[in-house]
Amino acid sequence: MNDATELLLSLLVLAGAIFTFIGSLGLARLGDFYTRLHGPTKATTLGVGSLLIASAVYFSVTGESLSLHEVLVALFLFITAPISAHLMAKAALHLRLTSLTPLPKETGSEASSESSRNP
Amino acid sequence: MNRLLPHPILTPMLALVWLLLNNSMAPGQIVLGLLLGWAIPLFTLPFWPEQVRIRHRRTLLRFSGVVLLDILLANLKVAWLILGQPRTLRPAFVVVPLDVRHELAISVLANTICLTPGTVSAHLSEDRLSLLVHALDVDDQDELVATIKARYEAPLKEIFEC
Amino acid sequence: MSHLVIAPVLLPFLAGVILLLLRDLPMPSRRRIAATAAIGQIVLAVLLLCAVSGGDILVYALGDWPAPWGIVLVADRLAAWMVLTTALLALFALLYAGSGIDRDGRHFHVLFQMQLFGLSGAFLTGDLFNLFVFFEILLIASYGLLLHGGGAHRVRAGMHYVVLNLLGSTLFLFAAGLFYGVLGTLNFADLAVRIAATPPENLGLVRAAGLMLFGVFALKAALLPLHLWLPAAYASATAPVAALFAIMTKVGAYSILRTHTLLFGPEAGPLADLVQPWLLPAALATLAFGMLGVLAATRLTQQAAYLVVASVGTLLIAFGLGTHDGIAAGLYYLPHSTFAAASLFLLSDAIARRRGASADFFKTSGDIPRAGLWGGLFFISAVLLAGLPPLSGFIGKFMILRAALDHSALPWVWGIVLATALLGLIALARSGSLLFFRSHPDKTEVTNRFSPTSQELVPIIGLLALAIGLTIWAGPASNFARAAATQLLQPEAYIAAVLGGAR
Amino acid sequence: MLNIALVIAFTLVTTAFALTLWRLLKGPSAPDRILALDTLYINAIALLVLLGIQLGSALYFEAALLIALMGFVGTVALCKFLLRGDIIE
Amino acid sequence: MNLLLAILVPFIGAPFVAYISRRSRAASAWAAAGVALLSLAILLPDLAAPFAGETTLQRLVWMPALGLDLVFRLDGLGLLFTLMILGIGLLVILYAHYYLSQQDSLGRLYAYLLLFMGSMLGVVLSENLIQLLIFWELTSLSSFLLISYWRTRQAARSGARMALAITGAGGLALLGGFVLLGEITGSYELSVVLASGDIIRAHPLYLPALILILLGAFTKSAQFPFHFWLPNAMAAPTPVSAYLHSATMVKAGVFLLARLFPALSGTEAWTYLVGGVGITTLLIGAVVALFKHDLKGLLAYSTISHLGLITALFGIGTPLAAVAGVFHIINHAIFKAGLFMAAGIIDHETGTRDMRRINGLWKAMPHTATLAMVAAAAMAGVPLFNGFLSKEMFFAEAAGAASRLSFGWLLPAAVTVAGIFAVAYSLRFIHDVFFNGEPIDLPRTPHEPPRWMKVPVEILVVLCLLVGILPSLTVEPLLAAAAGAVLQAPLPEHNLAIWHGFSPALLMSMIALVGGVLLYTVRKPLFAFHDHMEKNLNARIIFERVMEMLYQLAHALTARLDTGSLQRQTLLFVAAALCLGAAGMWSSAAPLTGPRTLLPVDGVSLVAALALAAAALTATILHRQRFTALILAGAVGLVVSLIFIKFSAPDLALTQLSVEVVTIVLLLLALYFLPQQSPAESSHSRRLRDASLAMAAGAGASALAWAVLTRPYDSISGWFLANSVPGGGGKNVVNVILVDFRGYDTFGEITVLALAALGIFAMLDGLRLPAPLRDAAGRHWDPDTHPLIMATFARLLLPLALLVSVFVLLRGHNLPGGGFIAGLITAVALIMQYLANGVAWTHARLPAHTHPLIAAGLAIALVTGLASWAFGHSFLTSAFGHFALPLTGEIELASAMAFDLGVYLVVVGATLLILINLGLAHNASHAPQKLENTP
Amino acid sequence: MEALLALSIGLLTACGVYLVLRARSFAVVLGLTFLSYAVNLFLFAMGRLAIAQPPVIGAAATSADPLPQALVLTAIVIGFAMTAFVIMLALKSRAELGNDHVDGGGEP
Ligand code: NA
Ligand code: NA
Repeated sequence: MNDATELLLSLLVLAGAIFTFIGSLGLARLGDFYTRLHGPTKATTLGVGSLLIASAVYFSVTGESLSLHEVLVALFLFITAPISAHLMAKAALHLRLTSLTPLPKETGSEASSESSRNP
Repeated sequence: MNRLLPHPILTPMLALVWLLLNNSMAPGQIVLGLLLGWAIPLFTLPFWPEQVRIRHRRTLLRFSGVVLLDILLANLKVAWLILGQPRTLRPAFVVVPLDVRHELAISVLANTICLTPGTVSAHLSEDRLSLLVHALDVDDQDELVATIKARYEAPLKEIFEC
Repeated sequence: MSHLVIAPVLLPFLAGVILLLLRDLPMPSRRRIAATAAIGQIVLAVLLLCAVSGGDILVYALGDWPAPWGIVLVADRLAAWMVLTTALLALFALLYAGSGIDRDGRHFHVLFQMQLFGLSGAFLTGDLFNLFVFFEILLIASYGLLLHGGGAHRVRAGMHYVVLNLLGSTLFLFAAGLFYGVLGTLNFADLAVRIAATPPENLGLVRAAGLMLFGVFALKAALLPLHLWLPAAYASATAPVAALFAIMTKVGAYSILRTHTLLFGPEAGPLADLVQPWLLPAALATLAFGMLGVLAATRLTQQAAYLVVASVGTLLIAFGLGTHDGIAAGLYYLPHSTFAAASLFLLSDAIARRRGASADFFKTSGDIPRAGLWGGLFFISAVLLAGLPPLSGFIGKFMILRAALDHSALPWVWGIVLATALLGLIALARSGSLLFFRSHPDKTEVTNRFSPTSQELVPIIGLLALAIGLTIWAGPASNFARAAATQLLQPEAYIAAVLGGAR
Repeated sequence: MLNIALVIAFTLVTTAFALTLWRLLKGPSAPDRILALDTLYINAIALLVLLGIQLGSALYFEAALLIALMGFVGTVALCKFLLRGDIIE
Repeated sequence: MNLLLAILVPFIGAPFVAYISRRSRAASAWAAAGVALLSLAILLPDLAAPFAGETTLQRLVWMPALGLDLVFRLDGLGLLFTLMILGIGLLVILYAHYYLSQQDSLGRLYAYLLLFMGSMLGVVLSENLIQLLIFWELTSLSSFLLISYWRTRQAARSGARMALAITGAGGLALLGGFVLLGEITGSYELSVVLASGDIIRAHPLYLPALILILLGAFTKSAQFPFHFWLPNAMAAPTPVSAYLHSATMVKAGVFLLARLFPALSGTEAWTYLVGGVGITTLLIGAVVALFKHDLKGLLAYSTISHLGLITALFGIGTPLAAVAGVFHIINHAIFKAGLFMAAGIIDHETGTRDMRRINGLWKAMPHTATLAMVAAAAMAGVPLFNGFLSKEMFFAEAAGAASRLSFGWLLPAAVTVAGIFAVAYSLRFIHDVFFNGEPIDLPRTPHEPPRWMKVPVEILVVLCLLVGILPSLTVEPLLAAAAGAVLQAPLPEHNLAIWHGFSPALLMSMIALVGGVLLYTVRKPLFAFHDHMEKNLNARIIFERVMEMLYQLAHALTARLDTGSLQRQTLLFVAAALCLGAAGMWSSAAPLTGPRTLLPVDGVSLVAALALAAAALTATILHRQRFTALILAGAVGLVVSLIFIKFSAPDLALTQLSVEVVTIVLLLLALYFLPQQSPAESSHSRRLRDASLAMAAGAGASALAWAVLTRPYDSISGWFLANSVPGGGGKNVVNVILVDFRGYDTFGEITVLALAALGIFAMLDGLRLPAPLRDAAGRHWDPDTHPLIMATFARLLLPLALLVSVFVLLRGHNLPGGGFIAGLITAVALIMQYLANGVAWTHARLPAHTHPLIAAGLAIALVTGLASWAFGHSFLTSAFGHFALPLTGEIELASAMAFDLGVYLVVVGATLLILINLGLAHNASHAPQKLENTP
Repeated sequence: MEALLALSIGLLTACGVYLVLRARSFAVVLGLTFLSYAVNLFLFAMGRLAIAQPPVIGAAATSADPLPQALVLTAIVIGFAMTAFVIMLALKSRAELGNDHVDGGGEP
């Protein structure tokens, strides 16, 4: 492993860790659920993404062959994290969690009737 | 397409994923990957009600690039906002009227919004005509809507619907 | 290596899988498959018993991996005795289920065969963790069987049974883990060798592991005060299931006996006779309180369930004496109490069906059709369970009383065994007179007038015949029990058979 | 250099883990806790990747992959419960 | 083996007689009599020997190792009893045929009677004591059936149960006594026991054994204070009473005294116990008998009294007393059977047994009256009747013993008083029934009974007279043989003459006769006194009260113990586990901490541990908010997985992660139908108690874990590491253990999973639960059933996830993974489809049944295991090899992989089976609402 | 590190025991889950602790004890089956008894 690689790795690792940290910091710090939601779903995607790239680089350099399977984890995360975020926001709206900004008018859930129970 | 090879795109994609998983380009793995890439779609055929047609591959690539860039920027921006004064944040719910109708296009749009600058798609209206977006810090709501429509919706419409 | 050792384990499994595959077959065909398997199981069990009766200890190394690393099955006299008892019981419980009870829910026959799989596996295994696994098999099957037919009572009892057994399994894992953590092995024979050589600093841990394991087995065996799950569970199960469950407590008793003689036998040095101080008092209390329950019962199934508790007490008193004669007495008593309790469960179902709204509750009602027949069967079964002469229950108690002669707890053993026998006699006489002696000579309340069917009579009479057979052939049976006890008290042979030249 | 980076990274991610835990415990709403659990999964992936690099072992990859998949399903199920009660209607 | 055969004949005959009674009553009677006669005929060849003082022994090997063979013994005593049992039995059979009314089943009575007869024969013909006891208890059981013959009558039921309880209790005591006797002498066989009298009497166990045996004898013979069952047994039909209470059942007790006389008698304990109880019983029985208005009641108490007399004779203990005892056994049997039968005739003809209503029957039935009067005179001990002879011998022995004992004078005094009462009640039986004015309000008009009904009585009365007048010509040989067998020694000088000259005995007899007549004349005021006493001192009422108390006690104790509360059972179990573990640890003086080198703590681990602790504790504290607790439990599961990873167990981590999610999904599915919050039910103190116990349990688990973790150990695991590749063909040792070295565990494990699924399937069958319309806060559910975005991407993820699961399955043998994890990934991928698209949608796209999947999985595992049989190996023996294929190159195939495939299929099948059926239950729950809301 | 794990096991045991002593089926199920975590960790700990030594041949110079891992794996699977069963039983019990009290009594 040459110095340049090590520097790159170090930077990637640090960047990843910092973004991961910031995401959780937002989760802890921000004022309402809706703003808190932004922290982890974004910052950590990039955070873990950077770490995964670091891992791929590391094992490609140290191992006997190219290591790209980390891409898969990232792919998974990039597909799933937004869905999670969307559903959590949807749930929060449904529960009408208090927000720093005025909540939008009915999103449909309150107006619904029993007939909407049908699967 | 046909019954033997229902998803011609999926097969090589899955074979590729297989090789990624195994971190190997051994011929045996390639054969096995192709085999699985052929077999798994056969089994999952019923789960894919309609064919996915991707018309403009170049647009797709460009769109992907834009999104990746935006993710990077968004993260920086959000990081900055989180590290700053939470009280100065100007969160808002914004309604984005939708032009796209294709289910997959709407889904990808919503996902993209979630992945990028300080926005989360919070609710898709029942008629699927508008998307409620929560933004972390908004100057101008209209500008945000316009950006989303231009930067993400338009290419998606092109990719999936034209 | 003879596959005979594993055959009684695999046959019910095979039958279970076949029944699962062919689950759409009409019920009569499924019954035939199940019954064929049960008969085959008896044949295998008899062959196994013959193979070990000379004193040979058969060892079957699964996967050809030698002990102590691989899992071994060990068939000695005790294991074969248990397998045969189970197989005989199972056939008759199964036949009774064929009277239509197997239609009350789904997968009865699959669960039944798998229950046998679990039981045989538990009796034959020579590995502590594998014993855990087979405990779980027989438990999960028993959960399904217990809930067979549904209904509020069954579900409530099932909930208690399941939760307590899950706690029991947790404790089992703690104990098994502790054994491995301290002694570094799981094979019974190897454990025995290592326990005997436990360094002083580890004595406390091994003792704790042994006692915790005893706690698990005590729960399964329904030893006071861990017996409370039993009456409700057995009383609410359908008759064939309750009958089959008559062997379930014996699994606990078997395990206590096995670990007590093999792991903590006389050679275990400072760890010898680990559970003895706990076992005998608890067993005496179990018998006493079990028999009080028999006296307090308000219906026949409940009474039968408490009789199971009492019989566990009696059985464990015998084992708790720890002597050759005590163990022999217990081993003779074990199949007797199993068959007798099972017959009473079946009988109470048959009687309840004929008493309309009164069911099996102890209140006089109209005459039941063929009261003489049912009363006669009840009489025999009561004689068996009360331990009255001339049947096997008496012989078992006689052997226990004799075995206790040289024991310091003689007054306690005699006092409680004899006093509870009287209580049992009083209670059963009362039950019989309330169930069969009508209060009014007119025959008004009779609702179900159906005549006895062979599906009911064959299993009941069959089980009673087994117990009577134990009486008539008490000589050979008790000789076998004595031989088994002799074998158990000489664990060196077991250890040598399992470990051979490996260590 | 990489070692120092790793130490810092571990510290940061561990702190992130602790912060997330704090949110998990504090709530106050159910979505908050779901979000915290989801983030905890992400943090765990980060930890695993770091551990893999630190130990030079690729054996942690599958765990990371599985956490990504399982964490998602868990979060979805929890949200669906809040929305609909019946999660597989 | 004719002795055994003779005993078995009645047992075998019983069901036959019962069966034949359906044809005709007469046939049944003939058959019963035939059985008794057959039994007698079988014994015929051996009947002569006892008269020559020979003992016939016949042995059938049963349980020789326990000293328990079936050995039969015919000696003089046995012969005497055999003749009484069969002879009087025959008369009773004849009598019963006429006595029993048409609606009562004669066959049933005969069947019970024969069972009883066989049991009695067994008692008197047993050489082995345990065998004797077996028949002894059988007499209790069969007499229970006889006494409760009239099942609809409350008195019959309670009388039978009382008799069974008392005699059964005695039987158990007797068992104890016999076992002790066997312990003392080393044998249960009479030949040995009777020859070991001196050893027995000198043994420290003599007294316990004696007491236990006497308890058996006294209860059976209705000795004070166990006498009260006998009058209550009078609820039986009179033929039964005539049989049980003259010659058989109650005589079993005195038979035992006679049988064991040489072994046990001759000590002070014997004399005072047996003699004292006998005299007391003699007195009490005689006194009470006089006051019974019930004809059978009078006879019952007189029986008690006479049994007391016989007991007292054996208690006196001299050889001559023993001879007298045997003689009175004979005499009492004869006259008492006759009296019972006479009473039965009276009852039969008048419809009542109340002597206050029965009067002046002499006119209506003079023949019967004559017979009854002769028998009663024998009972009173009037000269020329048989009772006189043995009673005279008794009076003589009592008078003789007076000088040998302290307070000995009490003996003749008590005996005389008893004699007075005996004369008085006998007189009452004659006078109050056959004379004493006109009958009062009888249910029937009395006249003589059928001719043949009187024949048995006539035979007995003739015997009374023959024995009474010509004793040495009639009874002497039998008596000599029997008494000789009792004494096991030469007979003492005895003279069965009517006239012995003037002696104290004669004086006592005279006093008794005169006193008795006088007493009878002043009976009326005494009756009033007695009636008052009886209300307060009725043994039956006391007995039933005691029984009631026993039931109450049993109920109370059982209810107190078994409250039906799971929490209580859990508490007991946890406490027991704690006690056992603590007891084990405490007994060792070694320090808890061992010498092993420990790993340093790092920050990540510390935070993870904190996270675990915080999440677990919070979940516990907030457990009543179920959803919150569930989320926190998810966090705990995650940290547990991380611990597995940290400490080098990737397989475990993968498994834990997958299981965790499926569990959460299942819990959520359940939570939908359950309340969202638990009510606060337990009190503060209860929570404190539970928390203390929980902390103790936690401390225990920690201590054990710590103790082990800090100790070095020597385990078998090195072998697995060394043999994994060469022996199992896999590099992932954990997987090789799972599918190969300990594949049998896995075989069981997948069975558990399959059975859980099947059990759940059976349980959910037809389950319907009310689906809540709103959430816990009262909000309606979100109308968007399947959010589009999730639905879309879930489909996209399915092939990916399946690919991953195949990946995990195939690599398992060499790297972390395997069938179980792969199966769970597949299951989770499908669960995701359920979550995103719903049950109906997903169902339509999956195979309709998952049972075949499970069955196939189990079958594959089984077949893989069995395949090795074909190669001469054990079940589950694995094989592996490397194969070169075109294109792919060399690949490794192991039979263990097939096993892993079985595991995979079971996991997928089981998980899906659970989910699909739960989904169906959900749908079923929604269905009614659908109907409601359809306009 | 050993102390940390021992304490964690103890804590999980304590939480599990406390929860199984509650009156409602849900708490009991949760308690059983915790107990199952605790006992799995305990069983695992019986192989002692080793960092970066997964029992995969060739992965590291020395190896953690593989046997407890295999045992725990079996225990996890069995525990999963049992938990699934008891969860469904809780549902069944709710349906049959009308409430979720473990004794079937109490308010719905
Ligand atoms: Na009169
Ligand atoms: Na194998």
